[in-house]
Amino acid sequence: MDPQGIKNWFTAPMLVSFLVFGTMPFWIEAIGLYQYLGLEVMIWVIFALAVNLLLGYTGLPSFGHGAFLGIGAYAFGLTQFNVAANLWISLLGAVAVTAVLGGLVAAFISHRRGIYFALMTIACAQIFFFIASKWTDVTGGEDGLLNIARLPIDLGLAEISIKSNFNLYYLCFAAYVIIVAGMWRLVHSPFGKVISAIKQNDSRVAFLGYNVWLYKWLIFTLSCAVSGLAGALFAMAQEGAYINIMSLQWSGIVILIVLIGGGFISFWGPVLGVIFYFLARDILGAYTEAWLLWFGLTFMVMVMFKPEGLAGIWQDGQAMFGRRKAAVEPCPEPNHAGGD
Amino acid sequence: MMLQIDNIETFYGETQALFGVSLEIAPGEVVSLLGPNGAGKTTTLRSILGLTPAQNGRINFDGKVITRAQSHDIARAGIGWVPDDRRIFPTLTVARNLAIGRKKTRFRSWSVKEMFEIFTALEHLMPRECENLSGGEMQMVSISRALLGSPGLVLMDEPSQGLAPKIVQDVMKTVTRLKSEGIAVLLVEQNAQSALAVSDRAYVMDHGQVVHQGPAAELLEDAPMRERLLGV
Amino acid sequence: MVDFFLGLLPHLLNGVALGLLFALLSLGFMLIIGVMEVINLAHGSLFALGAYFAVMLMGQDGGLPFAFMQAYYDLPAIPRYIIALIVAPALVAVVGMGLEICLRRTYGKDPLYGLLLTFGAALVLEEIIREIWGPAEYFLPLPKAIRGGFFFGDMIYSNYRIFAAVFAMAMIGLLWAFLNRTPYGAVIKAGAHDSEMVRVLGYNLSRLRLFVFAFGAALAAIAGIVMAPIWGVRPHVGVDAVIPAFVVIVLGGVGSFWGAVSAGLLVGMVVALTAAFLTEWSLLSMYLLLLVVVTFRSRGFAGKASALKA
Amino acid sequence: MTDTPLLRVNQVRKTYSMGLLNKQVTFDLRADFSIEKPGIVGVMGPNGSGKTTLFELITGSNNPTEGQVLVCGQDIHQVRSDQRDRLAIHYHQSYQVRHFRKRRPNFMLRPSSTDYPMVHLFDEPQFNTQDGYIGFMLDFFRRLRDEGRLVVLCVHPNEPFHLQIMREICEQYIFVQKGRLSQAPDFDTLLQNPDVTAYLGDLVGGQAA
Amino acid sequence: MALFEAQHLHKRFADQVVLEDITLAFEENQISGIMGPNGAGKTTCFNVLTGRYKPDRGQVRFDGRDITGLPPRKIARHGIARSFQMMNLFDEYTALENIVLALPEVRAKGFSMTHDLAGDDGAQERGAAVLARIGLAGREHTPASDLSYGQRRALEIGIALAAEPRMLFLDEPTSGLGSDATATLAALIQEIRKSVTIVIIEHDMKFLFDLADRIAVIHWGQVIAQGTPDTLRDNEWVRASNLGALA
Amino acid sequence: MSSKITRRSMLRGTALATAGAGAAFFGPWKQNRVYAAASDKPIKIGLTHDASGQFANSGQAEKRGTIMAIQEANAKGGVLGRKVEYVWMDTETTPQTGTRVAERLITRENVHFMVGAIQSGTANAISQVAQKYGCVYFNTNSSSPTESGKNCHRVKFVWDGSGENFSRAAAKNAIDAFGKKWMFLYNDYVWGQNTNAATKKVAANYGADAVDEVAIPVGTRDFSAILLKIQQQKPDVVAAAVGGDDFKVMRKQVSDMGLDTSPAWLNNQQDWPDVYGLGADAAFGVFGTTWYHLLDLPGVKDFVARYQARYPTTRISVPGNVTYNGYVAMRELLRVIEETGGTDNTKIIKALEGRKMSADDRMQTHDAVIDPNSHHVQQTVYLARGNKKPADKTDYFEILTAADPESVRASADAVCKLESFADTPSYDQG
Repeated sequence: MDPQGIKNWFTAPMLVSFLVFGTMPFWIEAIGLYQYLGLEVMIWVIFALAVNLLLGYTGLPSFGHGAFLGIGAYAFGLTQFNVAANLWISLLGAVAVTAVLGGLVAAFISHRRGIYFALMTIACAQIFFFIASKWTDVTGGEDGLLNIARLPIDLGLAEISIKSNFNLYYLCFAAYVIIVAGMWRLVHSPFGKVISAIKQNDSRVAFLGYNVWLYKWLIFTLSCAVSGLAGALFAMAQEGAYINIMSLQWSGIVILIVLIGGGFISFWGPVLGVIFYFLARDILGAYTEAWLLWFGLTFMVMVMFKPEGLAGIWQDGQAMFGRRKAAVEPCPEPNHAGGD
Repeated sequence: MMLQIDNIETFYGETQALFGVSLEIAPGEVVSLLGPNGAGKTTTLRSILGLTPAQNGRINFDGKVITRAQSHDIARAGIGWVPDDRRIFPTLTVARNLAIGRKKTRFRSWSVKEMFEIFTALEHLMPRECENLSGGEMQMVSISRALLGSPGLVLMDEPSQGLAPKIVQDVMKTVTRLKSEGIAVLLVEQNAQSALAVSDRAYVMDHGQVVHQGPAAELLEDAPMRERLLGV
Repeated sequence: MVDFFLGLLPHLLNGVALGLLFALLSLGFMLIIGVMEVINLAHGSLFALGAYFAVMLMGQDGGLPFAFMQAYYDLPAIPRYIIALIVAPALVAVVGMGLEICLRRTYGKDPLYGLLLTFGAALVLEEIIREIWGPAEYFLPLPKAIRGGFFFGDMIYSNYRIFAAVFAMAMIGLLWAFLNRTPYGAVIKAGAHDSEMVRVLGYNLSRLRLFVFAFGAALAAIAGIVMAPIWGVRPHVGVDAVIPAFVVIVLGGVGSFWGAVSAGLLVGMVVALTAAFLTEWSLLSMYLLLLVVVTFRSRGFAGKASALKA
Repeated sequence: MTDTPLLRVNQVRKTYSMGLLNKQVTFDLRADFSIEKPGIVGVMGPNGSGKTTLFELITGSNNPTEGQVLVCGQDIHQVRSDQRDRLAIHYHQSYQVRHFRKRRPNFMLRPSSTDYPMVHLFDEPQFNTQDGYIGFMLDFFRRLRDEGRLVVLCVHPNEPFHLQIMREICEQYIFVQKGRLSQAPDFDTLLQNPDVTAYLGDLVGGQAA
Repeated sequence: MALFEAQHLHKRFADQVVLEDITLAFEENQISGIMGPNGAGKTTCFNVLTGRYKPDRGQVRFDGRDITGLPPRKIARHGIARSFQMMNLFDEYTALENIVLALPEVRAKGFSMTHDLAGDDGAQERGAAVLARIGLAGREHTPASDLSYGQRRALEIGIALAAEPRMLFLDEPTSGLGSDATATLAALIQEIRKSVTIVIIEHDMKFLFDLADRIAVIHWGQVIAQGTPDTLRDNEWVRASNLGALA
Repeated sequence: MSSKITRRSMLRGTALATAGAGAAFFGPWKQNRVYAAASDKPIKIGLTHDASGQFANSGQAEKRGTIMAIQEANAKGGVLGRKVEYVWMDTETTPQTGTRVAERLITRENVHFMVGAIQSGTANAISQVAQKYGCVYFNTNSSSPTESGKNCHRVKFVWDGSGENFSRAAAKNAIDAFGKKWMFLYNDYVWGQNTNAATKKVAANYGADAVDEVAIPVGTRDFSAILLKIQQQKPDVVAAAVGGDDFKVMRKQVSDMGLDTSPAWLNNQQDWPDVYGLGADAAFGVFGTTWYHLLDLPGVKDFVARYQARYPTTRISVPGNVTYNGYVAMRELLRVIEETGGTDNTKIIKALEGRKMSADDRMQTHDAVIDPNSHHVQQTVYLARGNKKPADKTDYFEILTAADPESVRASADAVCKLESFADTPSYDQG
């Protein structure tokens, strides 16, 4: 690949994120946190990126995306138990099942947007939630699907165990690298431009000859598939699949996370949001039981005064120090300054 | 001056509708605002009322700048509105519609009884739900509602539309009466002749600009000019 | 067959009581959508808050820690219940006003922002409840007169259900009279129909909105108090309340008073009957209903165009 | 179709009343006329006299208390409600649209016998002299007539030229006053009616001069 | 045969008939106008012609093919483009991105998730050419939201043009423009008419009478008159109106 | 709708039993990974009690028990001369949080042991993590038959009676007293399902006739439809396996409607925090329990007095079975540490397996033993019912019988297959 090509695939913020996340297990304990937390952060970053693909890029508020995280987790466990105890097959199973169910839901709701879209996703997610909680024979009901194994990474000749949180983290990190690079590519590809155009003005896109419904369907399904991957990783991290993450509450919290981070205006918003949320939970949470209350209030203040979130504050800061984006161009973000 | 508009520019979203409109009305003066469909007459009224505030320019009413004021404050300062589509609340009775419009300002206040005198048909309509009124009946309610708000300036948008000739004459008489009470009227009309007949001065708008202004009598009498500007 | 229908009777009564309560709940929700075009996802939290305030005003262990209140707690249950029915909604109305002031920044923007803000508010209110009252379930103590059950024929009927149904009916009637027979109601209706004209008639729209939001919140609180003995009082009871409200509005149409009442009855009936015959799936029925309703009914409302439009 | 009149309003009566127990008739419209041939009919009358109600009865959006309306021989109230405008169509101003409850579901009713409206009712079309559309409108009315349809034109003449238009284009006139109809074959006959002169007020003076 | 024909279109919304038996024909390489007072059904007619609404009855034919009731994207793919009355730009995108997205070649790659649009020199060049044609050379990288109103109107037309249509529908292109900008726009339309058949909805009669080869007047959801500007102007009321006076 | 919608995932404030010692929430300065000076290093116990969700109340009740045991041990000079510290984190009654809490307690807080559970799902999640690291975990109050059956673990010890124990104690009695027409209600999750299955089996053995079976979704708040069903079916006995807040609400509605005496109710188990505060008449029907604060046995009065001295302002003024289970479990853990002379997991587990505990020591009627094959404590199960003549306002229960452990032994425990010691990592935080 020529240097220009490489530059198209990787950007400075992306490399910074690789550096930070790539070394995290080596310093996370030094700052008083623990490996499992890093693991959860990594998984939730992937999930939040998937959610933002809908919310931030396509303007489709999915208020029930937690359901797909859960479906991924269950599917991972069930494939492992019933099909083959192989990491790759189980991951594939999780992604495929989530994509199929996501595609089904998307077929129902892709002609909607705004509030109705949000409500349809809530309804669908609740239905999945109840099915998961009722279908005890398959999902383990309220107790969850237990004893999901962290299957070894099968490289044909060698096998790498991911039983330790440290090793599993690097599997998640690898997934993150692939997802981030792929998603960055995606949002700058024609497809990404079209979905973002749909967010800005879907009827115009239709009159340009694009099949809006199909694009919405595809991006929803894609987002679900990535959520399913995150769910599979989560199932491994937890060594179980539990119904709780499918609840409305968690679906809502991930929206909060994405928005506080600044998913509306930046690719990196969800990443910032997840870090903010998990740090706040572990640090603030130690000092006040009411930390979620403060988090919720922060969210309200953000919606009122700075819907662009942390990324928006960051951009304002940059603007204040006179670094207009025209000057240096390391990060051709979907920069919507002045758009909203 | 009762109302003084200086060079206002108004936008709907990003669409510019007024390109520097200026006009003025003295107390007790009746002014016609004429022009074809889409010329910006209604927008001018909406800008005065603060519903679509002017982005540039200045509007002065009764000695106060109201360019950016809230609509309800503008209304309380004494501007009444008779919108072209009547805007009667259909699920309320006529009596309630009128009651909602009542308020006190520093200008003359009107009683419901006086309304009955102007529109004799109004009295027996009082208990009716407005949904079931005919167009003309709605127009009477709309005008009465505006007057009950004790305005010093009434903005009338097509008041004669849908009214029987007799009632149009009543309306025009009311306009004359308002004038005699020192109340100013800005009259937007399609029926230029009847409007001009009661007006002191007239403005003609086109394409969001004032293209002519002058005494109403001049327009009424100068047939070629009238024909050129108004087609009649 | 006759037995079957006789057996059905109490379930139907159940459905009616539930339905009337849903209607009461959704009328407040509708008022807010009608006047300010906001889907208030915090409506359920206001509902919960109403129930908690009532618990506080009814029972000693309801969270009022003030010793000087002892004299108040010595009052018989009925006056305390009546006080709770008045004071709790008033307190919730104040909370509603606070929320409306926050919402002002979202007016005129994409309705999604209002949705997100009220969503955040729902979370915050729930947390506040949890902080003050803790996570456990509370029970609203009731005066003896409206507790217990009685037998009619072979079946048992709950006194409270009948009280709730009658009370909800009375509230709906009062609300109707307020909206249709008083000048305040007329301004609200006018504002819901044409807020621009109302402004031009000299009404301060901000103040009207504030009042309507407070009023809607108080209605949510009343519904919460009456629903409390049926649903229990716990921090996240609000989620259970806001979904039926939405279903009712979508079914009945924004701005249609009797539409909301009849839709409320329908939803109540569906919930009661699924609980009777498909107990395991009773909690799901609401969401299935929402899905079906939104799929087939979202366009062509009975009522006016609004933020609900897709 | 030669024998069937284009429009037959047969002993139609519409009353509105108020009060639940002690019913009082607040409005009473009676109409009985028929128009055999295509043409342009001018309708005038004071506000609230019943013109709009008459139009609603003819287009089938409002139900008569008594009597029936036949358009091209078909009872319009027996036609599917979504096809009534295939017989008679009402062009009203948006603020005048009133909603009526449907009495019977469509599957119990008959389809319309024609595919395009035979009776066109224009309720107060805006005659704005400044943009010149009037000319096209008048031509259009004539064209409809020439295509064999009936045009009913309701105008409040507020300017002398309105009267001119009515006189020029209409072939017969109906005047509605307090729920009663009177017909006139031409404009001058119409002006004989004292109610009409009262209705027109000052305008008629100008006209006579 | 005319390039675009609509026959006996009917459309109703709920209880209301909005289009009643509309028959229109637009000849190739002509500018056709549709005019009518507010609320006459012009925009509904436009929406039916361009596929946003499906007519209840009637037929729309383009270049001999029946395109009745096709969804907008399919109609667009037949080579019919439209602009919007309310400007429908992609505000977060630059002028060039707005145009590039409309290029048929980009549309063909729409599902590509790996292709790099910014690095596609061919598309960028063609987009820049369209921008130059509508007088926006040099503004390639300005976000659409930062353009002036007149420039945005031009970009609106540019997006439609970029699709390389055979037929272009313009919905009230002059709305919100002052007289200078209107003149610029008229010049632009005169320029592009060389390569594309144009239909314009307008209530600015003067604008339309100057540009159009044929005009249809729509009122009450029907075509109440049509003809060349000269024949229409022949009407005594038109002559008496200020249009007649100004024209 | 579901009470599983939980939320707060938090370290609820770590408290240290040792006075004055600052807790380490964050920052590298408190990390102590050097185990060399083991002799004076405090013994750290992770408490996994619920503070929110369906079982928040019970979680707090058992926390009072475990902390009481720790404080009593510290008052006597600690264990092996070392102070006993605890770190408590809220598990929110959700498995997901349970996992994270366990991970954090083990890897970040470096606890020696973990204690605390109410809901079987959360207990499972914790025990999986515990098993992965080899950390000994006491399930104090989850009475799902699966806990010591299908989902048993080498590191997990189950201290409460299981639903099956309670069913066995109650079923025979109920058939003889009330009749054979039975209706079954159960909470629709693992504890409810398994307990119900066990009850049904036992009842069927004694000749009961099941007329209907109703699964109640977790989080149900409106029981009227179910009560109407009961009224229609007219069973002699309703066997209910409904837990937590659901049970509380149901009981309230049952007594409001006057259905609490006829039919007879068989409520499997009534946890003290679920009844307390509702008055004696809310404890209707027949049910099992492991302990009652008015048992006429040695040590009970003293225990109650110590509890009241330690928690004078608590809403629940006397200890109940949940607090009791937490207390005795923690006390036993500390004793075993003392006996084995260290915190090595293998030694501790071996000392616990088959361990006998005397009746007097446990304030119960019969001796108890920890089954070495299922790690389930086999103990006395009392059959109780609502007290018609309460001695004081805490006297809700009337104890009917005291079944010895063998007679109520759960068949579900036979399913248990413990991991071998080889498969259990050795775990000793020093």
